[in-house]
Amino acid sequence: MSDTYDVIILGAGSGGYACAFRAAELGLSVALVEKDKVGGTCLHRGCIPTKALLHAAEVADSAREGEQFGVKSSLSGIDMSGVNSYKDNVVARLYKGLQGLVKANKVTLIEGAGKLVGQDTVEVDGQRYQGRNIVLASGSYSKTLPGLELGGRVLTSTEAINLDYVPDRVVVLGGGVIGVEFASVWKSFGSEVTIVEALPHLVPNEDEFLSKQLERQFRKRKIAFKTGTKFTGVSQTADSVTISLETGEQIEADLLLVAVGRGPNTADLGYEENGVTLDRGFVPTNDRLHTGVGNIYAVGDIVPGLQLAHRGFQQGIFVAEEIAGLHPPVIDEKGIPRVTYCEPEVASVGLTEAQAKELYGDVQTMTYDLAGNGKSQILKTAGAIKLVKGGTADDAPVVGVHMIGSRMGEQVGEAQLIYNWEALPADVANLVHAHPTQNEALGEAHLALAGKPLHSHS
Amino acid sequence: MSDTYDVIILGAGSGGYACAFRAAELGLSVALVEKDKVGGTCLHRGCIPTKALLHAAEVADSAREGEQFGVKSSLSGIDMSGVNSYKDNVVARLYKGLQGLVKANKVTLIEGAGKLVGQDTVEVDGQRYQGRNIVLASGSYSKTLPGLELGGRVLTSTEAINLDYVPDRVVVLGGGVIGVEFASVWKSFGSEVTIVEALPHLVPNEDEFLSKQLERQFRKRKIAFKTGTKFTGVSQTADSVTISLETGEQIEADLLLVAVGRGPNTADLGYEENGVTLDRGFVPTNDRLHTGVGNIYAVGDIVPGLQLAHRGFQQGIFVAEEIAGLHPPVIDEKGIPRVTYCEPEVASVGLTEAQAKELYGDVQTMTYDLAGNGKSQILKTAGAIKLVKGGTADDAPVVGVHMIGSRMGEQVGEAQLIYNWEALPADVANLVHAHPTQNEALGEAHLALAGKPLHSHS
Amino acid sequence: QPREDTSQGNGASAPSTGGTTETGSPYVTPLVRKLAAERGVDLSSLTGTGVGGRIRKQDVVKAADEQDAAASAAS
Ligand SMILES: Cc1cc2nc3c(=O)[nH]c(=O)nc-3n(C[C@H](O)[C@H](O)[C@H](O)COP(=O)(O)OP(=O)(O)OC[C@H]3O[C@@H](n4cnc5c(N)ncnc54)[C@H](O)[C@@H]3O)c2cc1C
Ligand SMILES: Cc1cc2nc3c(=O)[nH]c(=O)nc-3n(C[C@H](O)[C@H](O)[C@H](O)COP(=O)(O)OP(=O)(O)OC[C@H]3O[C@@H](n4cnc5c(N)ncnc54)[C@H](O)[C@@H]3O)c2cc1C
Repeated sequence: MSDTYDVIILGAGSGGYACAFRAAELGLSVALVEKDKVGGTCLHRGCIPTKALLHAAEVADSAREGEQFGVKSSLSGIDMSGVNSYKDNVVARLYKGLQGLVKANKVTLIEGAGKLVGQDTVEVDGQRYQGRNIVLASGSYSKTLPGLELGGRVLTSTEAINLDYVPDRVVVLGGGVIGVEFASVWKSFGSEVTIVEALPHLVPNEDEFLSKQLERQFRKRKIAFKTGTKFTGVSQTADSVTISLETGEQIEADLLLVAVGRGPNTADLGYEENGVTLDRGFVPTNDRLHTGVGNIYAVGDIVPGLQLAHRGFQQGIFVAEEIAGLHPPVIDEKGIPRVTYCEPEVASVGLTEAQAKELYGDVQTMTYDLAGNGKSQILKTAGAIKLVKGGTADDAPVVGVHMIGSRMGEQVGEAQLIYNWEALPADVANLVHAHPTQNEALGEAHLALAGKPLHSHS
Repeated sequence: MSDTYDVIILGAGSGGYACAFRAAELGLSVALVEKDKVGGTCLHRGCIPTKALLHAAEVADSAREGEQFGVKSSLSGIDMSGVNSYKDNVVARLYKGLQGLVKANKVTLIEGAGKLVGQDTVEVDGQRYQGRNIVLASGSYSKTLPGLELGGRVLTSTEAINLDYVPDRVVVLGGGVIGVEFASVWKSFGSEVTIVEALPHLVPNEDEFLSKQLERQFRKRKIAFKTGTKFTGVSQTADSVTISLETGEQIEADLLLVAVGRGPNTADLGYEENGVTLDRGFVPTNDRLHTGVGNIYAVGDIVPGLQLAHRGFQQGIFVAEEIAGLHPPVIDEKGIPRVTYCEPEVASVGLTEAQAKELYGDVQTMTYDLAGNGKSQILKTAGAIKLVKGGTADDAPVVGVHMIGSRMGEQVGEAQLIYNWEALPADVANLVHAHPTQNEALGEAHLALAGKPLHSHS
Repeated sequence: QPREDTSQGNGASAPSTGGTTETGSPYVTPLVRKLAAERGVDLSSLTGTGVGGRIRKQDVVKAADEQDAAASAAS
């Protein structure tokens, strides 16, 4: 009968909708099941709202510090209802665009909570739909720690993006991407911020060089952080929340943000009942994103690995092309760019120095300090670029690009091409970059690594 | 005797010093002759000071418009002495770094005005130096028009970068790169600005698409411009300057900035006397930058073509490697990135659509509007990316990338790799870009051009 | 321009609708493609050693060297 589709996708977040659009472009009939709003975490509770907050933070910093540029600017405060309406408008406009794309692509949107009830069957509100292929894309939620109950003054990013006031004192539990982004926003808005991180460094997944640089800059910004420190408990009253650390120390604050990672949304969705293996809740797949069961694929945050929107896009597109028989090339997870949008921004692609050493033995690295970069001086930002070469020979490619500095996240696209296209330092060095840009620093780093430094001491 | 060098370079601007450093790295003995300051136009009177002014302008705009982001910021004025000391500090710091590099590279700096007195001889203050190779790098100066005398209220960029006040009303003669950059600064600082341009468009060397977009945005910013309009005369009093146009119209202002291009510094330097051909003052070379005379090369603004600092760097490095016998690959002038740093920024690399049509006949183009790009929405900037493919076949490479929008100049490095490495749209499209960045827009444009649009209507 | 619904399809196996021009062609990067063109190597004759079987520079260089060696041996 009618309710059979080439592809049924469970969840319309970044992974799900990208898969839907690409499948539709390839002529497949597509049903996209969503219980909340198309766009998922990223658009409504993640990437977009946080980056709007971070931009408001940048505007605030800029106004506060205008005098050093000769600009008589001043900042009298943050109007959170204004910030929120700006943010909500950005989200609303993009949401509208996305809904338009669902229609334009002739994707059938099924609104409601779906459940896998067979290897090729999804049930939504009692109605069953057959899919020649099924794509699981149910995404993730903010985790907490055992014994740490959410509610009241203890919140996750989901609540934090909609705060209607600026807290005086806030503790951020977790110094990963989401934690440092919120810490950065609140500091710029005027809060006293303390980050507590159990691992030895902030942004612990990055090359240690970046972690240390970020720590130095957070210190300068007077964002407090306690790394290598475990939290032991929390208690709250009507007026405040108190966080206890294993050191015996206690920190009192208005709010505690729990940013200790995101868990997969895979419980009670019929996955295991239909043969899909779960590993600590995640859905492991082969490198073609197949779950090993029937024609069931998985994409996005439920697949172990980086939890990033554009990874979801890329995986969604991959699966659509795979289903359509295009045999797309396998995705190199290391080739997916990573950006942390705090001030200063942190961005990387490829291998850290430690990972490269494991793979290649001896490696060559090159650090280019933004002190030598005219545009960064103009912006008054500190930072650096570190390159990692996969070996020491002249014909060894660049296998890692690690960057920190205001706005440096925007450089990650060029770095992505360099890593994924296995460029040699000389391939990049031959192309002298535009002066005076921050982009030029990436060129200079490659000039130096190719043995022909221009604006750097060799 | 002793005063013989492998290379003598006349002029220590971008082209000259880059050549000097690279030659020294390659083990050659190098003398660098400079009558003013190492760094030349770009560092002391060009790229760097103007970009500092443009950043102060950005800070001012941001403070003025903070409210739309919920930030209670305000702007009470521009303190030009503060702006100038910020700018001068940036220049001073970079100048110090550059002087350090001259020393570290063991380049002999000869201070004074040099003159070619033989095909292998340069004279400075009566002293003669022999060079096995000579590199002409004497740079350029601000031109004016016949009958348009500089002085008083009529200035060039050289004076304009050091103004100690913000003019109430200013006319900019010339809508090229330098003209629109100053127009942008002054508008942000509060002046009433009118641009007069004889050609039909602002930034007339860019793809017409960018010119039209810039005109639309300047209109929104209330920067007045009269394109396709010739100026006929100017007169000044103690209080004002009056500019007459061929239309009969007259514009009164506090200042007139003459930004009608830069002429080569080649008069009275002994070039012609020693056999170097000049073409309207420029030094034509072959594609290996050789002048056709002896071992004399030329680099930078005196060589016909783009007048850009990084072109000077690239040419300087090229000539050093050529002299050292490394046979570097010929520079593709079209592969040199071009950025105009006004608000919004304009950036491009490769061929315009018109140029591509001439070369390839039918071409395919793709325009991606920044309205679909989350980060651009967050920044509240309008703009677009236009791609030009060299033909219509699937395996035709991207031969032109044209961009406009706040901060879009920083995207030109990735575009530079795409053009110079002859990437196909699909090569870029396979690598989904970081979300949510402006960089992502470049990825999306390639997704669309490869026939697999993600966040755009196909 | 989304195409017509093709849901009559072909059962459980992967549908073959849509553009299939890429099918079977090896995955190469622009730099590899340029290198192969410069050295006269036919990319479809190579087996890649990179991630997911992609052809790397090293594969092209090796093939080109072997090609050159064969050519000089033959002459
Ligand atoms: C605060 C924050 C900031 C972030 N910032 C960034 C960033 O800057 N850049 C970046 O790349 N990534 C960022 N991320 C991560 C990014 O949001 C995720 O990687 C991305 O959303 C994952 O996409 P997904 O499709 O896997 O899942 P989701 O976006 O979580 O979407 C899953 C969808 O499935 C729906 N769903 C779940 N179960 C069912 C069901 N049973 N029936 C129907 N529908 C269902 C959900 O309602 C949801 O809409 C951020 C995340 C957070 C929380
Ligand atoms: C306002 C302005 C803004 C600009 N912005 C940018 C920008 O953002 N990006 C960009 O890429 N380009 C920009 N440019 C262009 C850039 O400055 C030039 O392309 C670059 O400086 C050219 O380098 P050059 O080495 O050829 O010459 P120059 O930098 O002009 O250097 C020539 C040097 O030679 C010296 N010299 C001349 N004659 C003699 C002699 N007889 N003896 C000894 N020394 C001598 C001069 O004193 C000078 O130091 C800008 C230019 C201006 C004017």
